[in-house]
Amino acid sequence: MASTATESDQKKKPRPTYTPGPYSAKLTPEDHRELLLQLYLARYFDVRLIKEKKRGRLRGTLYSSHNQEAIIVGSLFGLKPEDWISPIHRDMPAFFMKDLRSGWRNPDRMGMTVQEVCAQVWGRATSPGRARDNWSHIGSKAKHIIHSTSMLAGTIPAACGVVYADRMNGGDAVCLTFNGEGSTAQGVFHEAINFAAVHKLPVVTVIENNQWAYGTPAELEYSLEDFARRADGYGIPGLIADGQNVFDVYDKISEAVEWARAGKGPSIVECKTFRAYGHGDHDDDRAAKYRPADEVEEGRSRDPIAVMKKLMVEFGTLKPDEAKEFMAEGKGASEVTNDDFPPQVVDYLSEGVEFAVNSPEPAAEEGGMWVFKEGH
Amino acid sequence: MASTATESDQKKKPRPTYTPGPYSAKLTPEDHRELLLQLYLARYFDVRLIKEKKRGRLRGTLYSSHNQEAIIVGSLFGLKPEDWISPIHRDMPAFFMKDLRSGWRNPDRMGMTVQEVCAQVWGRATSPGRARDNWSHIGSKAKHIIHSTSMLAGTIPAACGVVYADRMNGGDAVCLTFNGEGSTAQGVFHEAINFAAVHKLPVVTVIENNQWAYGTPAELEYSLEDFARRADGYGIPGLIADGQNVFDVYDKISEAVEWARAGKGPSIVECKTFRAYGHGDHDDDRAAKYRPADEVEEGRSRDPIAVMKKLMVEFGTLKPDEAKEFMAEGKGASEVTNDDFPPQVVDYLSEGVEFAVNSPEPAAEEGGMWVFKEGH
Amino acid sequence: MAAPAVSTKKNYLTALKEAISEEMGSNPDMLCIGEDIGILGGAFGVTDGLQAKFGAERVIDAPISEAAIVGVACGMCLNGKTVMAEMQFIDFISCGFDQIVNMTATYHYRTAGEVAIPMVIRGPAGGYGGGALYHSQMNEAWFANSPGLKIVCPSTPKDAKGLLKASLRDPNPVIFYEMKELYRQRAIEEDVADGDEALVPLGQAQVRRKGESLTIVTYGNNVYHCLQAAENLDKEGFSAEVVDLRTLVPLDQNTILESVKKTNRLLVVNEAPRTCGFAGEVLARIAEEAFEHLDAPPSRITRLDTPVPWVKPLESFVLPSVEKITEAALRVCRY
Amino acid sequence: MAAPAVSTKKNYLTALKEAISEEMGSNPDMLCIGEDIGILGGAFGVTDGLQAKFGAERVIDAPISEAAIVGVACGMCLNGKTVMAEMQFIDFISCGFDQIVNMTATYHYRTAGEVAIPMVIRGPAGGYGGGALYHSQMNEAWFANSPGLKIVCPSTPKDAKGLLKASLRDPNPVIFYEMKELYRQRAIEEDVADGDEALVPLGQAQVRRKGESLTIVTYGNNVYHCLQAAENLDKEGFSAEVVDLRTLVPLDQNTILESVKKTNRLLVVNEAPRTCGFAGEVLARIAEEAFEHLDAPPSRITRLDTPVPWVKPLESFVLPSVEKITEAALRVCRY
Ligand SMILES: Cc1ncc(C[n+]2csc(CCOP(=O)(O)OP(=O)(O)O)c2C)c(N)n1
Ligand SMILES: Cc1ncc(C[n+]2csc(CCOP(=O)(O)OP(=O)(O)O)c2C)c(N)n1
Ligand SMILES: [Mg+2]
Ligand SMILES: [Mg+2]
Repeated sequence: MASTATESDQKKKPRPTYTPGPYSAKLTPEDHRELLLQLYLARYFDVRLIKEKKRGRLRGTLYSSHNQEAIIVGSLFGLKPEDWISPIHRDMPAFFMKDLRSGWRNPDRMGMTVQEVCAQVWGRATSPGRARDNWSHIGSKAKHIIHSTSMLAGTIPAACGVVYADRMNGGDAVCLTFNGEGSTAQGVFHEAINFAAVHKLPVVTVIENNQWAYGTPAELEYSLEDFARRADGYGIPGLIADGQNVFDVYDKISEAVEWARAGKGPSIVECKTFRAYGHGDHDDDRAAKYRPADEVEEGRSRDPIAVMKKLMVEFGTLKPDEAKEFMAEGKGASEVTNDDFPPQVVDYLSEGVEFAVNSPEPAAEEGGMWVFKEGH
Repeated sequence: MASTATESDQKKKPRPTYTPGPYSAKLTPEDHRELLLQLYLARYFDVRLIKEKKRGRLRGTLYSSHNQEAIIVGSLFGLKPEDWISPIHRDMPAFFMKDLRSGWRNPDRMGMTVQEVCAQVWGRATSPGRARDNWSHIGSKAKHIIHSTSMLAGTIPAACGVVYADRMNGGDAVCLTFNGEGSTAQGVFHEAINFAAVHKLPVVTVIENNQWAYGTPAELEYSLEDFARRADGYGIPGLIADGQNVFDVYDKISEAVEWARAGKGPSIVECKTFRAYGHGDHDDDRAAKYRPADEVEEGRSRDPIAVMKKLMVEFGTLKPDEAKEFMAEGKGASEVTNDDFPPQVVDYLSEGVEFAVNSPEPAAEEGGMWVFKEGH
Repeated sequence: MAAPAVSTKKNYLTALKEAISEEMGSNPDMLCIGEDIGILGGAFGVTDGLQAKFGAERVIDAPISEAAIVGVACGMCLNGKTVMAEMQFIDFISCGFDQIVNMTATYHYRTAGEVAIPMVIRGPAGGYGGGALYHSQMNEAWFANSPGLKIVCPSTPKDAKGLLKASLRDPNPVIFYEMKELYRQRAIEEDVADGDEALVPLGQAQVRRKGESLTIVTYGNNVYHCLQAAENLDKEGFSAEVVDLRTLVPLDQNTILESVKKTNRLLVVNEAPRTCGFAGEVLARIAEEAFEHLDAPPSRITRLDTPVPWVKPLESFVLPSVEKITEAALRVCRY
Repeated sequence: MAAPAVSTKKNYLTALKEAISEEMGSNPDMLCIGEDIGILGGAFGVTDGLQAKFGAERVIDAPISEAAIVGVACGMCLNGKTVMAEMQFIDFISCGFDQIVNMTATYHYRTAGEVAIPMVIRGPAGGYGGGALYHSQMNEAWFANSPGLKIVCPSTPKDAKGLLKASLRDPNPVIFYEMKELYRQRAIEEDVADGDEALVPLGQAQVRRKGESLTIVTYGNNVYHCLQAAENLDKEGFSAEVVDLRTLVPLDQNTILESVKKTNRLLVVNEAPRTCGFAGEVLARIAEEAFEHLDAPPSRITRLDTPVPWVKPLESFVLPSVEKITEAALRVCRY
């Protein structure tokens, strides 16, 4: 039976804080739940590693993606398995979150296993790169993940080459490259995007604008506020997404990916966000000094998990009391416990950690191997 | 006695083909004549060198600025003596045309003498670089001309540094860098312009868009038609000038220079033009094959000298019969004679050539000198 | 009298052209990328006709972006292609430097063998032509000190073709130095085979001239200067053995060692700057490995530690010459 | 009992910081530029407090643009300034490579002396810290083979300060390698003078330890490995002389020669890749110049010809160590 909304009904119903875009509007309630779970997974990866390091089980610098997880999750969610990605230092979860929709434990998934990624973090022989390079410098030809060097923006040319080759082979794969806003100042960023624009290559450049490049604020890196405007110099689309809202990221990236897959060429998607802590964990204390407290508070005020839950409640895909479960949002590694995360997230990642911890280090002699490919 | 224009009067008066811009409108009749003379001078430099080479008096490649002279002349005309410039391969006349307004033979002029430039072309010890590097790779710290390497766009960072230092010293010098449209694809172009934009440096990037970079057409270098649009990615002005019309070049460059001198930052001025011959004289024959004849004809249809004369006649600063004197326009080196050029142009340049021819080569041992600055 | 047979001898440039064309023909997964290599056919014409034959998709006229050229090629190789990337002059390789030494050279190493990058970066190199600072470089030492790159420098048309073909089949990145002063040199034209028969394996030096008194190790254009110097030495009663390295990395140390064990004297000649140049590397290795066999100090003739200046007298002053080599060789022989 | 005097000893990093601060103070025409050097005070804190003291105009937080950093600095020098340009890690110097080797290094040469570029490019360098491929490099050989650049690598706080001050007063571009593993090493802290008294001239090696049996030439962090190896040698009855080069270009060849003439044996140690590295260059020069004085083959211990891998066992496998140096030194001594 149809009912007509009265004026007082309309008043009672709160105004939606966000209107879904064309792509996110098509997401199912299951998609919503999966996305939320993935946000928790990314967050848990981050805080778990910090805890592991505090426990002394881990060395090396950690580049936290805390508060930026919606960019990783929302960007990857709409990709096809055979699409390529090129993550950087702040995107560690991306390695195992690629193609997660094909099943978290699906062995044929076109993404790394969480075991492999943890093995890399722990520097074990079971890392995809056998722990020869550090941090996020892994990749997989088989899983279509480009291996970065440290040199920022340095993989965008390779992204162009990968999809150029794919297109020649009749494929329609898109490549997503992740970049901090600071790295857009690199010369090779310009050369590669220019090349992609000339050849209409399906390369989507994701700019995670977290306002800071290490200790340098964005206004000293670029003369405009919106890094998406870099696109204008190449005549390619430059979209802006709310990096705290996984739906908006999903929408803008999907738009860019569709554009790319249709042969219309590259684009840039700037996702506005804020780095929660220091540049790396070695920088946490200093960052607290060089960044004004109110800027940090403001920047962290919209935790992507909280934003997601709120929207799901609005959309009716999460019950208000469910939204009070697993309260990881807004908390740092020292404040959360495993109870703040869905058990499947904790279990999944724990398998990765235990695998890594129990994996052997590579043998010393490997240091001298694979300089050249021999015997062809 | 004031007269009122009748309708038939208006009909008789031909519609102006070009309306002077705010800066060129202020040029005096003497300025017009000087500009025309300078166009002849640039052209004569070009054809004279080709002739000298044909006579066997000269080796090395010549990068002709034929048909692009209005860019050099119009760009330099509005500069202050202490402003800096950074010319490239196709801008040889710029070295001696800088600050020509201070008097062609004024020894204190902030530009090279034609003698020095010819000595460079001939590879003599009297070249400003003592013939240690070739072609246009000269400069002068004293005359505020940056010395380029071969690496295209490679001096734009130095241009930034020069004016940064000048600004610190309380100066307001502007630096004009000249670039082919092809060289804008270099990474260092991006890095330097980005830096200039952030620091609002008075650097004007002149893009001589002659449609070709060696054997590669502009559409394979850039995805948009107007290279001025590169400016949009930095939020800086991107102006477009008719590179065949010295007034328009003067207008747009003056606008950019005023903007820069006022502390508003860098800008790009694209000057649309067409390369008359091959990339260098070694390429003339091939260029005739890789460029369609009608494109070449169209591209060369507006000789900057002819355009200038026509406008001067319109403006009343050149009498129609004077316009028939010195008919160098539209002719190549094999067709012109000295009679096609004003005598003061021929004399001026001839002094340079004779100086060069009679200058000694540097001594062999100089090859081993000045690797390091010694004795401080 | 019969008409003289038409010469089938080929110059160095034609040999290179054939190598690329043959490999493009037999390897459908091979691409070429570089500035002006398509429509124009290359600044020197090494890729002349290639785009007409294989299309603009496989023969790419790139923007003036050396870093992108190398990096794009690297990505293509990552995705299964073989790529020839041209530097218009090898001097401009500095603009793509990071993409070579950090992205490309290390790819196999950092992926523990998962990824191979079959890329050849080639370009006209070397002095003696009045090219000045930026059209005369021999910068092979930068890459010899960057693990993961093979380095090749042929001196003859046969080697030019054979080594380029081998490089294009090698699964590792190769920096390929072409001696532009040899491109069209008539005196060195020779018969050059077709197809697989033309292959010259990487990593093998070639003794260009047998001798007993002294070993001269060199490569590229300097091979001819050394051969001329060897003739001068003959007149003085010394016979020089001239070893043309052809491949610098990996180095054929055995051929040098065997020669030095016979002659007991070593002179190394190249046209790169002296300090940390490849001549010094060869000298060092032989000093380490064949110390007991040396009857005189090992010696080298190189470019001075200067850029290459433009005008002839200056250029000659800084580069190795027949005279300088002869003089040094005599000094070593007479020690 | 009196309270122990407060130590005035300074670490390597503080010494560098003082050098920059003092030179900025005494030279109003000096500027600093680099990534995160101002607000943050540098990734390692070498420029900590500098911007507060001298202002943002003179201490510039640059965008992540190594080519622009070098090129802008070059332009500033062209217009009368002295510039310290920081590479956040020396590994990233590859991204500004062309601006260094072609624009900056050659400026004096190509202008026949009209222009001098008093620029210091400095940055944290070297392995042993688990920094992996892109945070461990020693790439000095690239620049040693690029004429026009001075190269400095101090091993002690005194030298760090003195050589950096001298570099900042030198009218030539200097590439200054800082050993980041020594930055805060307590064991090497020492008294460091203030002002001009602290100056250490470029181009002078330092004998760190006298010995008779063998000359070990080295620099940077490896100095300490060599000194430890020398102690091992003592136990075997050999006394090693350890020469710390400090400046690589220009090289203090005399100090090495004098030592070798005394010991008649040479071992060169550095942590850069072997082929075309600076160790090979030193070895080659001594083989050329002191052949008659060598009683054993000159030898070198270097990094293997590999990148620097990450995890400890792999890193140790490829880098020089006290054990490897001791073993090689014994082999040379016992030859
Ligand atoms: C070419 C290069 N220069 C310098 C660095 C050192 N570095 C590492 S991360 C970083 C800041 C990156 O900032 P941004 O791109 O905004 O990414 P974010 O860390 O904020 O995610 C810098 C300067 C580098 N990795 N590569
Ligand atoms: C970094 C670099 N790469 C390649 C070259 C070789 N090169 C010299 S001129 C030229 C074409 C330049 O075209 P454009 O910038 O449009 O200037 P134009 O010659 O048309 O005036 C090329 C590719 C170079 N000089 N520098
Ligand atoms: Mg950032
Ligand atoms: Mg052009």
